[in-house]
Amino acid sequence: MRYSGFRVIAEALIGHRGWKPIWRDPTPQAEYDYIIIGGGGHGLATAYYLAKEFRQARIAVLEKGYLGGGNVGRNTTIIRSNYLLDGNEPFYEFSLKLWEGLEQDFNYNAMVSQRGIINLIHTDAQRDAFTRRGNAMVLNGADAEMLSRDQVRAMYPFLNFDNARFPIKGAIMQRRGGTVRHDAVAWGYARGADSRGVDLIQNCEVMGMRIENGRIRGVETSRGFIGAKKVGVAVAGSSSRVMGMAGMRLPIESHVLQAFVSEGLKPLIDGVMTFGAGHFYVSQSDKGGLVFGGDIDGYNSYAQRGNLPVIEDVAEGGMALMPMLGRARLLRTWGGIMDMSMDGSPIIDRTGIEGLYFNGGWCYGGFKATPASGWCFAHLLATDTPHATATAYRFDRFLKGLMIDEKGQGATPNLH
Amino acid sequence: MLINHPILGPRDAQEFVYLGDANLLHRPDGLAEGAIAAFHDYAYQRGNPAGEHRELWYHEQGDRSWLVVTRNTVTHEILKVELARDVARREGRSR
Amino acid sequence: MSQSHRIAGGQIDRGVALRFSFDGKSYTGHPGDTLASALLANGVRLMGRSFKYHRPRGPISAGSEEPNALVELRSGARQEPNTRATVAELFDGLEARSQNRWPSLAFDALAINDRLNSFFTAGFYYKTFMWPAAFWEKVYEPIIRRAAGLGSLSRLEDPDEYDKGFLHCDLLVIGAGPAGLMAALTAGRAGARVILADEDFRMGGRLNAETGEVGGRPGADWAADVVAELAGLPNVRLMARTTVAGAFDHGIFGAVERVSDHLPAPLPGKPRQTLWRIYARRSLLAGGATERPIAFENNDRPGVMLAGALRAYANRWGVAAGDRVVVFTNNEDGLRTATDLQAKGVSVVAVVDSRRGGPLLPGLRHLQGAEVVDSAGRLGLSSVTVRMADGRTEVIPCTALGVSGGWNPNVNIHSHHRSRPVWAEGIAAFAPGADGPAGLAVAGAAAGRLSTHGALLGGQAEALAALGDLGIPATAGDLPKAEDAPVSITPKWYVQGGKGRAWIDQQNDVTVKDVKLAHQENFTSVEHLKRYTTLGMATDQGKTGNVIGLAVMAELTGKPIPETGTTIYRPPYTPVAMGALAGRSRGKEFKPFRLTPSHKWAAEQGAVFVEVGMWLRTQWLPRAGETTWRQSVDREVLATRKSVGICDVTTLGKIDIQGTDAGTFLDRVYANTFSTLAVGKCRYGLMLREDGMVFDDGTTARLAPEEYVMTTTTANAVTVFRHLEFCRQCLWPDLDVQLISTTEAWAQFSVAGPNARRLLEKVVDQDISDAAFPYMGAGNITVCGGLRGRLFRISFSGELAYEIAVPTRYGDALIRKLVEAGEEFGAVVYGTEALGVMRVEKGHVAGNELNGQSSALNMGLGKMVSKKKDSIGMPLSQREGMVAEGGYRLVGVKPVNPADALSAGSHFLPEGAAPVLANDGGWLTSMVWSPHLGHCIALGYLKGGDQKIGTRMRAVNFMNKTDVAVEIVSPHFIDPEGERLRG
Amino acid sequence: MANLKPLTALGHDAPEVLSIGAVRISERFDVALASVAARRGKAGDLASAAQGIGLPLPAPATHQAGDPWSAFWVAPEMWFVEAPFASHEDIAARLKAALGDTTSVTEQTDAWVRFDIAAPDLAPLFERLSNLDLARAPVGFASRTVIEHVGTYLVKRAAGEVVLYGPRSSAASLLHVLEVTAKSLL
Repeated sequence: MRYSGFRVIAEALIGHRGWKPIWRDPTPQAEYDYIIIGGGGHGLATAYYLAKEFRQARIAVLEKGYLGGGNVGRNTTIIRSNYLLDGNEPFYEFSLKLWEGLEQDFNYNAMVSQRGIINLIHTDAQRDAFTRRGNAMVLNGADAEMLSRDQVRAMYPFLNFDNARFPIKGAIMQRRGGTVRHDAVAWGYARGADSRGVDLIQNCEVMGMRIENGRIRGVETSRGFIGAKKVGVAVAGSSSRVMGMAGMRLPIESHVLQAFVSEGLKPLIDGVMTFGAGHFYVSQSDKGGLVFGGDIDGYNSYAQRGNLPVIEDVAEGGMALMPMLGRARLLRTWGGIMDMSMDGSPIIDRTGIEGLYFNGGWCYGGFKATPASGWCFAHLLATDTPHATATAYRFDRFLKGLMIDEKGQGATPNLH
Repeated sequence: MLINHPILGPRDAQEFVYLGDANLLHRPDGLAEGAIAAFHDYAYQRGNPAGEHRELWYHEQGDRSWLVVTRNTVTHEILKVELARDVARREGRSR
Repeated sequence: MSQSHRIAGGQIDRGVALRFSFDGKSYTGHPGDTLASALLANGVRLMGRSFKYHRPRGPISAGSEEPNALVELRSGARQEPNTRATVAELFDGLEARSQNRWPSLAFDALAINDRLNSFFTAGFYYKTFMWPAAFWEKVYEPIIRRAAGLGSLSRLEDPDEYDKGFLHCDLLVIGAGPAGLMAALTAGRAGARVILADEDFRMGGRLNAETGEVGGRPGADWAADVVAELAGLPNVRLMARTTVAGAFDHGIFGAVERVSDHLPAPLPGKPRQTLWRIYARRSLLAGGATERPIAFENNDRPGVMLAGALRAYANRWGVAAGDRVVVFTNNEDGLRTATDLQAKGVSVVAVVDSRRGGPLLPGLRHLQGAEVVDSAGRLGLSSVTVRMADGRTEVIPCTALGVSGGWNPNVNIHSHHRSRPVWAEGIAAFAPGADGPAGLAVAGAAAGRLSTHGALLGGQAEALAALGDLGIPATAGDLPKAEDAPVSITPKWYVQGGKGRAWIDQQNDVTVKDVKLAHQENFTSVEHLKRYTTLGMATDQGKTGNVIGLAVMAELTGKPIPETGTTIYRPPYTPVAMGALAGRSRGKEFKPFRLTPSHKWAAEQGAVFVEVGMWLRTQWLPRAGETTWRQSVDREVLATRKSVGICDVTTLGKIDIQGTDAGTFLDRVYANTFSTLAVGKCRYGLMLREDGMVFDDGTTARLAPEEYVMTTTTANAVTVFRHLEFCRQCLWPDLDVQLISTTEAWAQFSVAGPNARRLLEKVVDQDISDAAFPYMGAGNITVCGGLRGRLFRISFSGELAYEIAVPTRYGDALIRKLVEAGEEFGAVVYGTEALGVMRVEKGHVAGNELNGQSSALNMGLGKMVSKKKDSIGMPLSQREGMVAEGGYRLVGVKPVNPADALSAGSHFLPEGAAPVLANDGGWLTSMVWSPHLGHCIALGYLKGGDQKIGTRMRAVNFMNKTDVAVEIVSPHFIDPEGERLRG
Repeated sequence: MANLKPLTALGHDAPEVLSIGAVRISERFDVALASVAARRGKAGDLASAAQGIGLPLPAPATHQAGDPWSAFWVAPEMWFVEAPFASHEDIAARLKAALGDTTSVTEQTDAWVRFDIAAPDLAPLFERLSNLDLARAPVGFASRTVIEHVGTYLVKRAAGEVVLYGPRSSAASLLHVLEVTAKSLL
């Protein structure tokens, strides 16, 4: 059924009796052309674009829990394409363009809201680096501009301009950056995929892969064996666990990233802001909560929960930047598992096993990448060739020395 | 978290710096045949288990010992802590 | 204003009157009151508005689970939004305002949302606001955002201080009700180190709100006696006003002590709050239980409360929330409210008991098998409609309704490690499950033992068990006698029938209808239910509502409640002020300062300082008459190149490396060779990461056969040391190498320029002629007649230069001495800007080039990586992608037209090429104005740059809209042959 | 001797002494410091050489006082040695001469600022500064610890007396933290 303001009004008048289930609960078929493992944002987007853009059929998404229960349901909702390196920027810009048309595309209001993102500058070296980045963004068709200290002050007069340990000297801004209602992204893709015949199968955990002479035949699940011609894995956070079933080791570590939300507050921060002298970034949701985060805890973890030092570190950054924050209250913390790759950039690639494809290593760039990740993975699955914006996301880049290392930290995942 | 330092007893993990998989002890020979492939495996590939994980922590705000900590990555329970130097020697590292 | 609803009794000090105001109107209360109890005492029921429908609301609870009575406390910079009136301790002069309403609490324009509620169902916004596309950001969302939020921040700096601390104990007891007190008493008497923490300002928990006896005395008195005894034990720490907010790994808890929130303002020097990190060998959760309501139509009016809260206001605070009270219960405990209020002379007009059978309450209109189906009253309850057992309905006028749907154990802390609670049929609630945090036990109501006796017994038993684990001998004292009433409950979650809305999550306005819609649309998992309807996402995190919501969903799906499950419990238990989490690390104290040995002298000279990591370094030293920084920097550069300049380089990392294998060690951690370095000489070293990228660089000197001193960049001093320890301990554990940092032990100054030697000859006691101390010489010297020091003949500026070091305490004296000795040469002291200018003129790489993304080859230093030996990073630096032709190479850049300015971060584009990725040639890493050359110069990474020397390109910067024709040149702008160095 | 005037780590001619309530904080300027590390496999030789000059080499996490040499453990087979500055300004040279090839010795005197902190009960102060369980630590306990982001060495010299070594460049920041924390106890 199509959603619209008129439908909402019409339903209101008949007591909302007409709303249909947003998706079916199909029982798995014996075989599919495509199985996507992982009903998070990337998996659902992949299925959606496979069906819609690449006109493929007989597609199933297998989710061990509930749809959208991965990092798409546990993030700080930021979208942006302010990347530096050639391997990344075109991809994230492609993603941002997809965000811009998303609601109309899948007829679901995910509240894509381009209120702008600024990265604050505190040193001349940072300004040089951000200038390089801004120019790289423009060369890639994205938008970027530098703001002076006064321009930042005009936007957010309540930041610590006068008593700061590391004074604010300006910012780089991407006006097209912003936030999206994260759960709605999963639901919108799921609804769009379901309505195109994709089987979304919840509570169906993949326990093993059936591989015969180098070719994938299907997957063993908690609901029995399901055959498939092609299997795409999109389970960031658990990539090593799932690919381990196919006997693969990955250039990935799983780390916990905590994020935070404050009690609901009257509007303070219109866009997204990152502090350049500490680990703190923040935006404000349409409900009024300040949504903020910082660094990963830094140790391998699958626990989906973090520890106190990072919470304190983030709060220190917040107070250093916004001295009013002391009287706001932290309402909830949460922790998601990140696929931290060895150069901080993702992988969308074939594997040594015919018919088995991999999508992961998103570090904490995963949410903003959702549309392009789905599109590019669908492209790879359907055509067996990488999408033009994702050609660099290969497994063998580490062997060849073609890392995409935005932060220049080398093979130390917890520093990316 | 608390790490039970073999010399100093329980110390807050905040005093430590985390490096990662303890396989990093086993640096290949850089002059050997196929060194690049060996180093690719050494520097980039990870077991990344959901469960027991042997990992390197450095007591930077302590006695500067590198430790090999065996920790469950699902529960965070720490099962064993040793001086990395002892482990390295035991596993054949020397000069 | 009279306290019209104040009745006898209660733990308040009636001898003292406290004045306070709410929405500008002043009232009085007493010490021991909360803001809510005092307002109720004054007959004020209306305290807030709900989030979505702006429904009038009063408190439903008397504790931290409160969803409705949220106010803005205090004013000015201390304004504190969303403060729960039910826990705000009253003080004289307290100011509070209602929030999320306009123009007034009694008349709120946005209450229109309530009339439009049939459109504003769960998730309606996902289905609309999509057309026309542009309208979402331009029209719809701005309106929504303006309406968003509850209270507001002042936008002013929080004037209060916050502190942090660390506590250690054998047993942490969370909650000071009967279970917690009994546990603390048992462990305290045994001599164990005990911390007893409670969020309330008065310990005792429910005992303060009940009339039942403990050990033959009123429970509150027993609690007071126990607290008094514990206070006398040196091994016990009592922490009232302290919320244990989270359970973290390995027995570490985060707790917030509200040191000053019960005062008008913190006392001088005192923090507002303190965050304690508690290290507990064992811990006990005795956090009690939270009562839940029963949902029925219009169950959200001010005056509708939890039965236990109604009772608490009467018993603890001497307040009758209403003069005509009805009680609605599905369990035995609810009846206590009726009997207690009746005993206090409050008129209880009916007890509506959804259960059938059982004994009737004497002297009360006890309606069994009946249900409250609706309520009336615009800004406060005026009557309820009751459906009797026989189906007939009756409207009963009343001003307060106490509802009890049963009690939910406060399992939160126990579930902070994601342990799922288990369903306990006997109390129709979730109780703590297995696999909670290691070392954490649960007792009392939190464990599902709802009687006072059960609490005392559990507290004692768990304390003994914990001490047993720790090997601390303890004995079970006599257990005081207390009620052990059975929990008789017949689950009822919501009242069937009726067309209207029955609230589950009162703050977020989630009703039974919304849950039904979620089910209809197949949002049936608890997580989907929560995320789609926002159930449990308000400031109370669903403490009273969640279980009802999932019970309704369970009923709709036909699954049992346990199978339906709960959402995830996460820290904090109740919201925590950000200030407490940040502590003192804010403003200028965000991070510590590091000051150089010449800081005092430079400050006297009026130097401009710049943050370099934690360091404050001299950026330049303006002289009288200089109006722009360029004037100062140009002067410093020119004077240095012409004569001599002095610069504090103490911030560079220095690592002392000793041992018989020191040379071998250095050969492995540096890409180039050091074992062959002669004693008394130094050499430039290039250090790679294992992935082949350049990690750090600096000069390393050999002071003795088995002693080297390594210099690192300022930025990498700590990480290089860490890396060296890794190599030493983990990779080559049997090399004889000892490491220690000496960065701060030596004050080190660079003395550079043609007259550097002549200046130093006036300071250094030894012969430092070119013959005696040649280029790249290094060694121990004495200074000014005997002070031990070190001298290194190295240059970052390209001039004849030395670095001289003395023990740090003499650094201030040395800079003064050098300046004085330099006067005859017109010596200058230069800062980091001039340093930067000279190193770019010389083509030395620094921070902007050492960006972690660049190899030795990229920097034009490929030849330094020896392939003859194995060293960190050498193997992977040889990967095809890193040695390929046409990669980035360091080049010099100068404008074709000397008048043109360059800017770092500009990208290279071929002349006439379109500004697209395909034409991107690289970028300018560092740019300076060279006073020496009289134009801008820059370094840059250019694809195939080594092949492009002498060609022309454009340096394009879209950020400042410049597009400059440039010539690609060698990065060595000055003295490429290095004659000056050897001069 | 050189005609150069030394400054304290806080940048003054004379050491700082503060009394805040019961807490007394004194900057110390008269202690020379050097690190002593056993060369590989020479721990035994070092021990005997040290014995020869009355240099204590205490067990991990402890400090041992002596005259003129005192020392505390900082890392496996590494100690910080203290001696009176007036008589031992050249502490490193003296130790190297005495200990020879068994040892790597490095001057540390001016790498650190030293504060002696005294109060009848130091627990309330230090439970706000350090995660060490000072109240239960025995006299002679020595450990590294972080105080408001500053890495320090803490030595419990007596029930009411703690010695703190902090990085010299952060002396002012460290003192500031000690000061405000002590004031918050008033």
